[in-house]
Amino acid sequence: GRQPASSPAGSPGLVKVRFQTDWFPQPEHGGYYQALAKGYYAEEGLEVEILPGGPNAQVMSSVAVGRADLGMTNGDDVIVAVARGLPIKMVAAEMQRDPQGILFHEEHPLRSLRDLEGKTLMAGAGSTWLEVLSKKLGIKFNLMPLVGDLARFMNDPTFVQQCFVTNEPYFARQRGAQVGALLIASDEYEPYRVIFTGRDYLAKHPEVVRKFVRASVRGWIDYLGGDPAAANRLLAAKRSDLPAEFMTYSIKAMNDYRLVAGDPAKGERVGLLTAARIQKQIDLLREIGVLDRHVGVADVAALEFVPAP
Amino acid sequence: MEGPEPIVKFTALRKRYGSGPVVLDNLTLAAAEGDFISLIGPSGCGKSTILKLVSGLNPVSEGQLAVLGTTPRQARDRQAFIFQDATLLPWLTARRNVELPLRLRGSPAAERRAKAREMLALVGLDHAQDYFPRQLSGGMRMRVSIARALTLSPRLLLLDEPFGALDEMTRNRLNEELLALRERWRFTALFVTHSVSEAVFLSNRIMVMAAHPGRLHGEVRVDFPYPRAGELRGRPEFQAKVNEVSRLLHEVEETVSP
Amino acid sequence: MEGPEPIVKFTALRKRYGSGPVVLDNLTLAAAEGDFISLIGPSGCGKSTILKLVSGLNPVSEGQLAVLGTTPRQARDRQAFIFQDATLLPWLTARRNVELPLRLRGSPAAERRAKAREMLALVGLDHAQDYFPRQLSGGMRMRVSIARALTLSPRLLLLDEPFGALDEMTRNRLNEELLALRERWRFTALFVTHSVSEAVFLSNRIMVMAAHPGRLHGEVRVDFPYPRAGELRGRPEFQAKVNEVSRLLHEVEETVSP
Amino acid sequence: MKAPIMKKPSSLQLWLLPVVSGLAFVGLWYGVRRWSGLQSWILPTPAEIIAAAWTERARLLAAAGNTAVGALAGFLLAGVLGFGTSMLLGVSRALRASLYPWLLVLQMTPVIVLTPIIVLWAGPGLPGIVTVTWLISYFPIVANMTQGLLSTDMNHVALFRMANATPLQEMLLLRVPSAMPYYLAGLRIAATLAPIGAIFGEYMVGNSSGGTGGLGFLVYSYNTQIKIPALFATALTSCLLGFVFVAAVSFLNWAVLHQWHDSFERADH
Amino acid sequence: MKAPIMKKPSSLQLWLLPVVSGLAFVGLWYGVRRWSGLQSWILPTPAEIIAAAWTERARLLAAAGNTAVGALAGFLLAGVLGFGTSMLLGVSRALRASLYPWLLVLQMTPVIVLTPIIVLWAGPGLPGIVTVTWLISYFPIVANMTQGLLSTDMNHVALFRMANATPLQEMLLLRVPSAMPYYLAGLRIAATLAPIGAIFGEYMVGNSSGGTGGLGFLVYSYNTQIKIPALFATALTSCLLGFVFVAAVSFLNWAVLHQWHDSFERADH
Ligand SMILES: Nc1ncnc2c1ncn2[C@@H]1O[C@H](COP(=O)(O)OP(=O)(O)OP(=O)(O)O)[C@@H](O)[C@H]1O
Ligand SMILES: Nc1ncnc2c1ncn2[C@@H]1O[C@H](COP(=O)(O)OP(=O)(O)OP(=O)(O)O)[C@@H](O)[C@H]1O
Ligand SMILES: [Mg+2]
Ligand SMILES: [Mg+2]
Repeated sequence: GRQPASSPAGSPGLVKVRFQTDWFPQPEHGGYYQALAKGYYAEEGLEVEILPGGPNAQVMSSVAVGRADLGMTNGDDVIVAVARGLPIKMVAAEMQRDPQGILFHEEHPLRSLRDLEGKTLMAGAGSTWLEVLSKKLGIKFNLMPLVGDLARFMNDPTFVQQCFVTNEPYFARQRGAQVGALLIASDEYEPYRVIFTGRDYLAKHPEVVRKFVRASVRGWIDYLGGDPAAANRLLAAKRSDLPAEFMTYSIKAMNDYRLVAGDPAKGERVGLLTAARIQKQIDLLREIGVLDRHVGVADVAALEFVPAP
Repeated sequence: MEGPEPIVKFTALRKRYGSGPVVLDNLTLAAAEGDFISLIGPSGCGKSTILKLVSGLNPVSEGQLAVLGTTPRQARDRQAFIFQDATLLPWLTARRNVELPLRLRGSPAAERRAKAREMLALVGLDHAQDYFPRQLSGGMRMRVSIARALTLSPRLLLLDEPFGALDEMTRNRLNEELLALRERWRFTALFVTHSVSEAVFLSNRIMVMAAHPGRLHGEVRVDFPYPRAGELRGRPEFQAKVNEVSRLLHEVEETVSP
Repeated sequence: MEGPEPIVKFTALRKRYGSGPVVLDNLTLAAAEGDFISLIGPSGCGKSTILKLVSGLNPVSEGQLAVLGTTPRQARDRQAFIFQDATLLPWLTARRNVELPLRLRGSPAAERRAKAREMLALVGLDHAQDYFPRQLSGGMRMRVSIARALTLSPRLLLLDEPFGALDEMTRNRLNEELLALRERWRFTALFVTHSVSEAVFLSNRIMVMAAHPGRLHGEVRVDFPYPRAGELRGRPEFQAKVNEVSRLLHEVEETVSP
Repeated sequence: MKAPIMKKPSSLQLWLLPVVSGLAFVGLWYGVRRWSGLQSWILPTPAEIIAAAWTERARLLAAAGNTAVGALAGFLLAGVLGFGTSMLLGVSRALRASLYPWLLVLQMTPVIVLTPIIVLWAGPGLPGIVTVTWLISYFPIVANMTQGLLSTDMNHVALFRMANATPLQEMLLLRVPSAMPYYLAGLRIAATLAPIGAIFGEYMVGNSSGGTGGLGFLVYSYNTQIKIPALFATALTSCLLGFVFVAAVSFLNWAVLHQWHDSFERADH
Repeated sequence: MKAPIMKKPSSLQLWLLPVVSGLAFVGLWYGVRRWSGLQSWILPTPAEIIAAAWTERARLLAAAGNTAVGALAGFLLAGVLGFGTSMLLGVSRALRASLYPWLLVLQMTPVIVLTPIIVLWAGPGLPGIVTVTWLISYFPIVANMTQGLLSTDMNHVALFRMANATPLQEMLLLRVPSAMPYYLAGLRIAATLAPIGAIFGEYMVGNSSGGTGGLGFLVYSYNTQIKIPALFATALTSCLLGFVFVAAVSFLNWAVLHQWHDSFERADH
């Protein structure tokens, strides 16, 4: 059964919005939970329900067929999906930089992506960034499917595997391993994580989208810069297996890697999507051959919802 | 229709299983209403096969066969078959095995039960009602099978050595019961047996068969009037008939035996 | 050892299946070397059970039973059992079914084959060697089963109505073959039958049994010397013995029948 | 001389034997740990697993409850639909020829391909999990039961044909009872598949709504948190859940067959 | 009047029927697409799938080849070991009581928990894939064959006991042949499980140098790349692979049983 999220549930006059996350509730969704907990959505007149995801969450198709109103995912995925015909558009950046990284043991450090040459990497087959590695950067490596376990990593100091820099390193260190994580995003490849919605929904409810984005950005700024306790309480209630220190670690990692806010020196800020960067991503994807047909920035993104600084 | 239609009518019939040898050759035979015909002959001469053809369980290869004025299969609801093996369902008790044909006809449970009791008593198995087949002796299983076939009071009864596994007393008693039933509902019977005296006691016609290929060798008519009583067996005319049939059988078998 | 040890010795034996009724009560019986003992009695009186006890297929409930000087199970390698059902393996042809006991003893293939041919010829089935059981008639199946049991020339032969499904000629011929084999290798036999004349022809001792519970009612000794020939059946002494056994049987059954 | 009393395992022995073999198994386990040099995060010792199970008992229990619901629903669905489908397949050769290939296609399509459709049509969470469990445990039942329905003794079929039984009666009163040993063997396979099917389903289409997912969620969670003893404790819980299913099927097997089937014949020696 | 000639489907009809039902199925498919409003990225049409299969034929073929190797090896392993294990279980009640529970544990432990051990002991890539395939297809064979071995006709057992057959002879010459219908039903289940087992194995423990994995790799990669028609084409390939396995088992079934088993009795009416 789908129950409305906590907070001002059932209040009259609020517009219901269903937001699909890509994974089980975790600090990488903290901004939304903060907005929910602090009532930022309610202030905008929205009653937001955050739908938990999981493996195979089907975020994009859920939004495309209207099971959810908005969703979050990797920016590349949206571009590819639009090229395959899914009627969706990104409307804001959740993170300026994707938190995906590569986890390694300090004994066998990985200083740049080029160090992957000749190694066996455990990662999700078919991910765009792997194509970038092999086709754009010309790195040769052996691929092993990502199942979600860290046991093999722990057992083998030469092992490298895909991770979220906000996530796995914490647990590996807890077990006493000296590990580092290399962010995949680089100057050559810098995908956003984005909030997106269905084209129909966008056309019918632009104001709802605008309000949702505005409140979410507010939530993110507050979560990372202010007191995250409100969101963390909500997260802990949804998931009993998240230790408090872990959430602290995740928040710190998001700040340290400047995942959400980006680099102010480059003019990046929370939520910002720029046509230039999207275009660059499209070009890159076309170059490595994962786009079936031509798409332009306007096809994949609606930039007008990003709140002004 | 001119004259009474025969109950079973074979015309120049031939049977082979698949592409095997001819099992029955040139069989022509008509059973009239009320006939009690015994089939007797060496093992493997095709007696069971004849019953399977009449029942429609096996198709005729050549020639024609009419049963109760129609095809064997359409005549099934007025036939009952007692197989050479007891063919009891192992998951049903004796009583429920006997009830089966009634159950298949949709009779109410109480009626079924009463009838099954009656038939089991007839074959002397009132005490074994609730036994499962694997708890019964060979002869008891066969008697359950007989009880089952008789529940439906069929017009045409096909019996494949029903009494072969029984002791003489039980056998004689069941022979007499069978004739008593015949008085009650006047069935026609095709009866396979290896016992010449049983054949003589029960039938009005005895078909002696030869093997390789199976065929009719000769017929003996037995004219003792029905109803017949057990004392018939002691009469010299009876013994004379038995000798006549035995002689025919010896003729048949002499030609086969090495 | 003083005096020849009996081949089979029952002492005050009682049998019930699980917690069911007593099936055999107070059975005491000794079979000497070379005895050909027939068991005869109403259906369900425990004849098959006796053979199962002797073979060790079923345990004794009370009392004692020695076979060939040892336990039933240990005596198995010198026994053969012809079951009331043919019990052929459906995935083997007639010939390979007959070969089975030899195969289980590890005889070489050629020898097995020759022996199987010989035994199949004995039961008149040379032509049906390569048939699967489902292609055989009821009597043919039983004959395969007989052939199978005889391949091993056992010292003790347990026969449960082996000839019940056969026509008289075949039956008589196999009776004579059986006695001929007995001359050759002098087995001891426990033989269940419903045919009094068969019992008289084959045995030197006939046990007449009563039912509910199964027990020995009386014994008839048959002193015609072995070897016996077919013409014995026509002799008046033979008929006298048949009548004697039949009388006993009638006594037994009268007490049971309703 | 007495008739031999055979040495058969007594029922006490039948209870003891798995315990003894279990002890041997645990010993082997410790041996492997000792001699292979495997570490706790690859193969924890039984003691570590038990300890973890105890620490995590509350979550394990709650998760097992959730998984049990999905597994049970999927299993029952498979049991009932498998039964029905097999009857359709058993009743007519034409239906068999028409349907069987498509059942095979359904069985042989990797679940991951169907995931979006399942999520869309059945919905994520429990409905999807039940669907996946059903998909996984359905076919073994159909395959077995159909073989069973076709293996009916032809003599019995002849009996029914003679009694002019309708095809439905032949099915219900003859083929179905005689196929029970096959059906029950299929159910037993399905019983072992249902819990892991539900866990797999949670993995594929589950979500953690309500904060306490099923065992599949715990597998994921313990895995990324490298709580390997707890992971094995989850597997143990899944096995225990499976044993409940198997025990239920074994009981059904006994209830249906013991009176008449040869697999329950006490070989009296 | 002639004895009735029954209307049974001819063998031509038996070939045509799946085709006809297939056409009906495809029609239904287009209908669903049309009326449900599903789009190509959820449920592609058969035409789109075929087109994708054609475009991707080179990769599909290569991947199918890889997967076939793993599936076949795992299947054969399961067939042989399942046979052997069942004989062990069938031969003695004590062994059954000791081993069966642990077999169940093996079957009911989620593969994901064992993945690290499998990779460590069997090695990643083909050996691991074969192990996973084996794990998945092994138990249905054991469960069926064991039930079959226990279902032997007690009269036949009595025959063997009388002939003083050794337990081994009773097993090989009696129980095994009479359990063949059960074994073959188990093999048929395993045949459908082997290809998806191998795909799952590639998912869990495969490795692929330079992007030439098996179908499991393609499934993953098409799925993340949202190439849904190609994903369905991969599923189709997996089904076709499975059909080869099933056809092989059906042939074996025919070869072993047709001469004597009632499931091949031509009901002559
Ligand atoms: N396995 C069993 N379980 C329970 N009762 C049994 C079992 N086998 C036989 N009986 C019972 O034991 C009694 C004797 O059976 P048995 O088979 O020895 O008779 P029989 O003399 O051979 O009869 P028949 O001439 O009909 O073959 C019968 O009443 C039967 O119901
Ligand atoms: N299903 C079958 N397939 C092939 N041949 C068969 C089949 N059934 C019977 N036969 C053959 O047909 C012949 C006649 O068999 P049938 O069963 O009619 O004999 P029968 O006269 O009843 O013999 P019995 O007295 O031994 O029962 C036999 O030679 C047998 O081998
Ligand atoms: Mg016959
Ligand atoms: Mg008997």
